[in-house]
Amino acid sequence: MNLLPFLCAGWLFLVGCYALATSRNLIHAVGALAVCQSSTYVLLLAVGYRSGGTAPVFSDVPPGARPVVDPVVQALTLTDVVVGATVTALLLALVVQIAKRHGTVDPDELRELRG
Amino acid sequence: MNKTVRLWVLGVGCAGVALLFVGAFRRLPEFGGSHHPYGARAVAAALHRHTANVVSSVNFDQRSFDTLGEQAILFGAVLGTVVVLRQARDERRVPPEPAVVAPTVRRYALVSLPLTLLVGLYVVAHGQLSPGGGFQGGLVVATALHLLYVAVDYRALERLRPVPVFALADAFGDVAYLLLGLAGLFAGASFLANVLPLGTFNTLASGGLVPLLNAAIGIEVASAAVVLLAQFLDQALELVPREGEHR
Amino acid sequence: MRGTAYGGEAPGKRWPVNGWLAAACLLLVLGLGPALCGAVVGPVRSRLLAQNVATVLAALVLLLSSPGYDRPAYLDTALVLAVLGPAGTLVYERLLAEDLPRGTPWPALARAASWASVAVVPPVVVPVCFAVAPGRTTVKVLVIGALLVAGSAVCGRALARAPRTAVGEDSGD
Amino acid sequence: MTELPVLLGLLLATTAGTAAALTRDPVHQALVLSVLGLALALLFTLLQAPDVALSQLAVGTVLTPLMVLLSVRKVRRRPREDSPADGRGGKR
Repeated sequence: MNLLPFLCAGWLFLVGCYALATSRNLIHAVGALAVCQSSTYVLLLAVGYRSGGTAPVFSDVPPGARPVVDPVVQALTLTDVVVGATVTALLLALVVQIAKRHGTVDPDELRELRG
Repeated sequence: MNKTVRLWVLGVGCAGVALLFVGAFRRLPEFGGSHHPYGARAVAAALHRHTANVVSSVNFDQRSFDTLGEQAILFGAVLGTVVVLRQARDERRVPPEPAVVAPTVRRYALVSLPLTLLVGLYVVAHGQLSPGGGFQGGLVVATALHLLYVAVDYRALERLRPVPVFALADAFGDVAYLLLGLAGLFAGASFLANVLPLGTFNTLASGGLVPLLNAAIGIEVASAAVVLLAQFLDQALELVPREGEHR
Repeated sequence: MRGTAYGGEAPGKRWPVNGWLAAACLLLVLGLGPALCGAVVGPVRSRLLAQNVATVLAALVLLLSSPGYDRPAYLDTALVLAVLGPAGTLVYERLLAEDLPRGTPWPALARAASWASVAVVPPVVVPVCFAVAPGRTTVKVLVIGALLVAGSAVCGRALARAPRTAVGEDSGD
Repeated sequence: MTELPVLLGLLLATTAGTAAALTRDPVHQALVLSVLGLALALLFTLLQAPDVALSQLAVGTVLTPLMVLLSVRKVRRRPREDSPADGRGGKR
């Protein structure tokens, strides 16, 4: 059980990379990249987890009453999720632009469009 | 380099990375261990500054300069999308036809639109107390606006969601974050320092600068999401290539 | 500090899997697993239905995690999902209108799934209502339950109907 | 076995992630990405991170799949520009 969360994060990253590399549609590749990103969320939060700990939010629990999980990794992951979404939007915008200019989103076909 | 060679290179690369992963993971501290030195200090600093939600305190108080960087990335990504997806010369804008909407869907969407706005604003406002904050609340507010697309159709959404206003709001959120940072300089402390009165713990006005920075980020993320979706909706529903002018 | 917001005993060093978390695990295995399988196979309409069922079940697991971990603050996540989930499904249904074929290959299963996603909400929401501290929190749980039932019912009906032909639009394009 | 919820959440998220990566059709992938967003939000709540679960919910259920679907709609309509139906302009 000790290594499972980290191995799951590593597996998600590798599956995302495999799908990204063998993708025949750029939109599918952007989705695969989103899966790669989600592996970083899992790894970050798995590093910060404390068994028996609770969320570091003291609106409904008096501070110090119960052990808390690491808040710093949560802050990192939180902004990572939002920025990841906007970067995915930028990538999709580029894919739409490629489709408009070259009429195709298949990376293999694109590679043959010289000049 | 044909396909099979590419797959082999990919396979070797992935196997190597997998081995490195397993080697590294074995030396990580045990999953669920109680040794979190940085976390303990972050909690102590947040409690010292009367901010109940330690994650918001880390985001908007202890590491607010990093959030300034993330906000710049956000703004840059939106700017890039707007530039890339602008209406090209060989495209013309065709107003979409009105949609036929089932009455139940229309009623549900019109009822849940104000409710979603309320939930979004609640999440932003209570950013420094309960789970939530500018990032999450802003996205909920942006999604609420697009319920109008579900309730009526894209034309109604366009009338009630002027993109220039939201682009301006996006820039305003950015600048507001910077100006709030300057407040620290004016008060003689460092940039983005929490110099405002901290207020009593677990109340709406607690945390000094944190709720204001939360609101600034909320405005920026909400308008960024609206502008992003506006670009994609325009491309998908309105812009049609002009015939006879293909290169 | 003895006692907690839910009046149960303060949890020990490691989380005892109490009744709430056991129910959440049950929902995870028996509900979300099949919903994920439903979202991976079959035509777009049944995938959309599976996504709607997954949204409702996920909101219920989030709701259960509040008494399960003895944290009234976790209700906010269930509230946001109860509000956003159906909105997402309706937007997808609107955008995929021409991809949705007339009916699903297993209409009985589709109807049963959409009916079950509405029927499973009350037996989870009512016990949480009693476990939660009376007053504002109970109202929040009831609002979440009402949103889930309404949203799931609207999405189920919107998906079950055949694609309506819009004004003067042939479905060929 | 005290970490059962975290274990189940982890397995669900990994399965959903693998399914999302290996689904080749972008429309189907958008829907599986939405379910992956849900699975991740559950995992984050079970790992005691409600803030992150909230932001994953806001992003994963509506924003990302919606943009993927809109991109697919724009890209798919492009190659069919010679179809007669194209002259009448955009949909609702």
